[in-house]
Amino acid sequence: MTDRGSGRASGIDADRLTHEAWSEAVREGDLRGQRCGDCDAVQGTPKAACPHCGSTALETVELSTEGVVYTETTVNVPPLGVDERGYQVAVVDLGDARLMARLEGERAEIGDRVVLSGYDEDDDGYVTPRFERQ
Amino acid sequence: MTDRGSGRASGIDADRLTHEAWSEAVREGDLRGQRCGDCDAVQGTPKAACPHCGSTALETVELSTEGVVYTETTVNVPPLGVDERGYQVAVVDLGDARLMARLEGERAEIGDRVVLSGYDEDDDGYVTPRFERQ
Amino acid sequence: MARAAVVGADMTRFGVHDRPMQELFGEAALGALADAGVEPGEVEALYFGNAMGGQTENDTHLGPKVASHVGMAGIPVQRYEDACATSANAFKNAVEAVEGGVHDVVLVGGVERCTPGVGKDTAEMTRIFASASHRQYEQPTGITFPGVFALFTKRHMHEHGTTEEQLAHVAVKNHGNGALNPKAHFGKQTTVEEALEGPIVADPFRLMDCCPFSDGASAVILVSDDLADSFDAPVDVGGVGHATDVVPLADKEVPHVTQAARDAAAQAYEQADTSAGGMDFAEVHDCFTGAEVLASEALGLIEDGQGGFAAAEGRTARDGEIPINPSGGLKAKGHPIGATGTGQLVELTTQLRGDAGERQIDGAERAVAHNLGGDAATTVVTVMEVRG
Amino acid sequence: MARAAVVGADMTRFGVHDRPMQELFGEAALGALADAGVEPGEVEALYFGNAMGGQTENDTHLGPKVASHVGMAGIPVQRYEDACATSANAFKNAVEAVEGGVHDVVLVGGVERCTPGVGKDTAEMTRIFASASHRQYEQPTGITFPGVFALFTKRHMHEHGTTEEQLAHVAVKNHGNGALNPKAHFGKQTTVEEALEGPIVADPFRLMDCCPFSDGASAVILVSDDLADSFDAPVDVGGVGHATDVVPLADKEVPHVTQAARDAAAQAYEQADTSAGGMDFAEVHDCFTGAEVLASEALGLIEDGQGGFAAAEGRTARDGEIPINPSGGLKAKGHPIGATGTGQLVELTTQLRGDAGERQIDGAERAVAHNLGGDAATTVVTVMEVRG
Ligand SMILES: [Zn+2]
Ligand SMILES: [Zn+2]
Repeated sequence: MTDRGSGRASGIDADRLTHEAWSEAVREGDLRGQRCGDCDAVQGTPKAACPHCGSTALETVELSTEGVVYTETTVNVPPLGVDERGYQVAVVDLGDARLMARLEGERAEIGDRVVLSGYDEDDDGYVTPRFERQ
Repeated sequence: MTDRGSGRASGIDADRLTHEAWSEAVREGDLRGQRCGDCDAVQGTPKAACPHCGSTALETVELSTEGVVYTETTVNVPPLGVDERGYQVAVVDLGDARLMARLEGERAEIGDRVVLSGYDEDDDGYVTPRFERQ
Repeated sequence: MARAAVVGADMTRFGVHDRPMQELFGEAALGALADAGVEPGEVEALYFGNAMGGQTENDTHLGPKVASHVGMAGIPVQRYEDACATSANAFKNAVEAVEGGVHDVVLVGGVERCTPGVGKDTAEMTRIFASASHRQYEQPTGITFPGVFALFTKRHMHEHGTTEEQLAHVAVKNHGNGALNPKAHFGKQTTVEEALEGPIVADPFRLMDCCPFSDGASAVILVSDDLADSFDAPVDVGGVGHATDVVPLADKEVPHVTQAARDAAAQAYEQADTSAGGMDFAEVHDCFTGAEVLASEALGLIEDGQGGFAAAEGRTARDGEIPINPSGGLKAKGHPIGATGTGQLVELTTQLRGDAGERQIDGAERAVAHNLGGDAATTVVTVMEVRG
Repeated sequence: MARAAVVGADMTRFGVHDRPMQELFGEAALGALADAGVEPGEVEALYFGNAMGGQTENDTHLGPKVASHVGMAGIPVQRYEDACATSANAFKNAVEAVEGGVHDVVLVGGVERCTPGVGKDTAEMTRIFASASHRQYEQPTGITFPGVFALFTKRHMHEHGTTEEQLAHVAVKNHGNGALNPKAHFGKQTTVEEALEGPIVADPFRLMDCCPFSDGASAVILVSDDLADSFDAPVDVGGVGHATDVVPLADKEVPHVTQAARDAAAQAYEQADTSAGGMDFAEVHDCFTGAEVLASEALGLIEDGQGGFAAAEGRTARDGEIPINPSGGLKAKGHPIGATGTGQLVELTTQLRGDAGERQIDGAERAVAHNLGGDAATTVVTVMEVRG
């Protein structure tokens, strides 16, 4: 049993990738993920434990900023808060992990090579990577 | 087993008091409730069955438009959508049943006699009775 | 032995209703009670589903509100929200409670209002539906729910050669079935040509690939296996599987296999001591035509990769080898989110009793329902069968 | 024999946090797992509570999102919403599942973000909280949640002579307790004079009569009675009662008796083969000072009508005859809605293990938690005890 009287936040690991650190990296043009020390799976977004094996031994890793389109769609009926239509959203395969992101510029198909080209920020300040065809 | 192939809405009783009919009455200065044919309890707002005994034998009844304050409060921190503060909300005892309502005019205390004096309507068009001191 | 049995079932018409949620739920609940011959006072607990009443109408804590409305104030009531799998999850928990002896007679159901009557336009409702996507890692891309299933479906098309025309066949089939269902949102047939001419919502989905925004409610009365024989027309619950998957979807191993559905189906078939081959028909979660294709494969009803071809060839038609969505499905019957899961079970009950009228699947003795939530990260699969 | 046992418990500090909900929940869940010595992969199901993520942050279907975050994707996950009784209701369902043999090891917990970090101001949050009131028959009056409990409390004052000064004593006691709780939202003591000088929110409640808007998460690991002995510090769940009451509140027979609490308490005491007199302390749902007065009576801890007098006389102080809210309660510990119910159970676990440090109730062997939702129309009462 852990020492609960200390007020120590036992579920927090100071080194573990957080949404804040992930977002800061996106703003700086970098992509961060997590590699599981037990099953070796890599995730593109931060978690407290590996979703595949449950291990908490997660190492923060740098992800490639280049990849290929795994799947994509063009959204013509946007949600409130998005003031455009006909924008492309994709799942990009970065090799180790995948990420959902906006695609900008020339329309990309499944299998096309894309590269990180910036980021978008929504009304609440949440960021998402933006890719373009290579 | 009922005849389910007919598309008949078996849960609807055409005579049963609805929110629409209750609201229409409030707009016209009347108060409608329901008396249970089994346990005799009277409710101030429409239901499909008696909350006390489960009977579906509910008769629509006219409620008195006069009553006494059962309890009350003055709300100083209003929700979004209410553009005033310091308004009084009460539970009014009409004899057979009770109703939550706004109180207007001179402040009323528990036990004070009040009479229906109008109604309020919110942003979504829902109405609520308004009472004042007799 | 059954895990539990459904002895009463009813639903409102799915479509556009201008009544408060408790009145919609009341219609379905009182109908299910009347169907079972059960009084409100005999019900021991309510397992209730509503997905988005807080967002659409500032209406939460609906459990006691609807229980009071239908004469059941006092009993334990719990509200579930698991996106579009909301009321199937309520049902699963109810089955466990009845099987475990916690309760003998319970009411399970759900209600939702999604049409403009709640005062929200398409953009607002699209944002509310998107709330099931990951707030930090998906919503900021502007993804919508048609978009999520478009991502799955485009990959499936890429890997298996599924075509837009095949997707249109799913819509045509389901509208044809819905036209025979008096409770369906849409009563009109459509054609492949018409479907392929609609405006694109999120490619490859056109308007006719997408289910509508619907209002409605559904309810079933669930009793223990021991009690079931004392009712007129019990239908057995053979198995209920429930599994989840990783969110966000980019972290799923192969998103379009919808692994949670495969896991939940395996559980349900095993509990019912059956397999996909033993199903006489299926109600699946066709929020989009592509979702039906994926579901038909995940449930093992159609070979992997062949879901689109099967639809186009009529293998999933009402007179095909494995009828899918004889009710019209979400596509034509409608999709009032929190009412959809138990709505599927109303159809299974009706069909397995032989009461489905024009859309009856002749001789149906065993069927499966598949209700998913979000990007299929919640899936509940239920096997029901004629009581032996 | 216990119905189940808690073998791990943890919570974030309740207060202001600027992290997404899954990270808050992750802190509590991983803390509870570590406390129990259980790996994420050993957990068989998640019973999860969140009340208003859809309304505050457009974030729903949180069950699989938080499960994925804590390494549990795949397992069955269900989200509960029953207003402020959200995670106690999740706990009740978890106890039934574990007792019924559906699962042996489950995670139960909740999370909420209510502070301005979610981007909503006081008026918006006040409206969101009011969503638990009846949409058609209460919200149009402009009633708020302080207003709902003010209505109950004013009637109680009228009938029993309860005073504003007595209410202030509840706040003073709970702030004093919270000052000894490192996880509490407020760490500062207050005085009766200070409390009586605060601005009126809804009379008779002043600012210090009202709990704060808090962010936070809490979680417990629940295992079957059979398994409990293989853990270091199990605490038994003797009983969990759950009852509802009529909504809207005007249709309740005597609103301020909070009948659902009386019914739920009777169930919990009976299951645990005990009574109010057997309790060594209580954590009750003091969303407002008046609510603690009503709860102390409904649970049978204080004679009807005497709740205010008892607080003023110190009978409910940490060194009184029946300590109430040694954690600081919602008033001082904080009230992140969906985390509050299991947060109370974290306090019961900590106290019954003798690990509560400065605020420890000496020799506590049995305690009761009372978590209500809405206008008390949902109430869950839990009795926990040192494992025999
Ligand atoms: Zn791993
Ligand atoms: Zn009655």
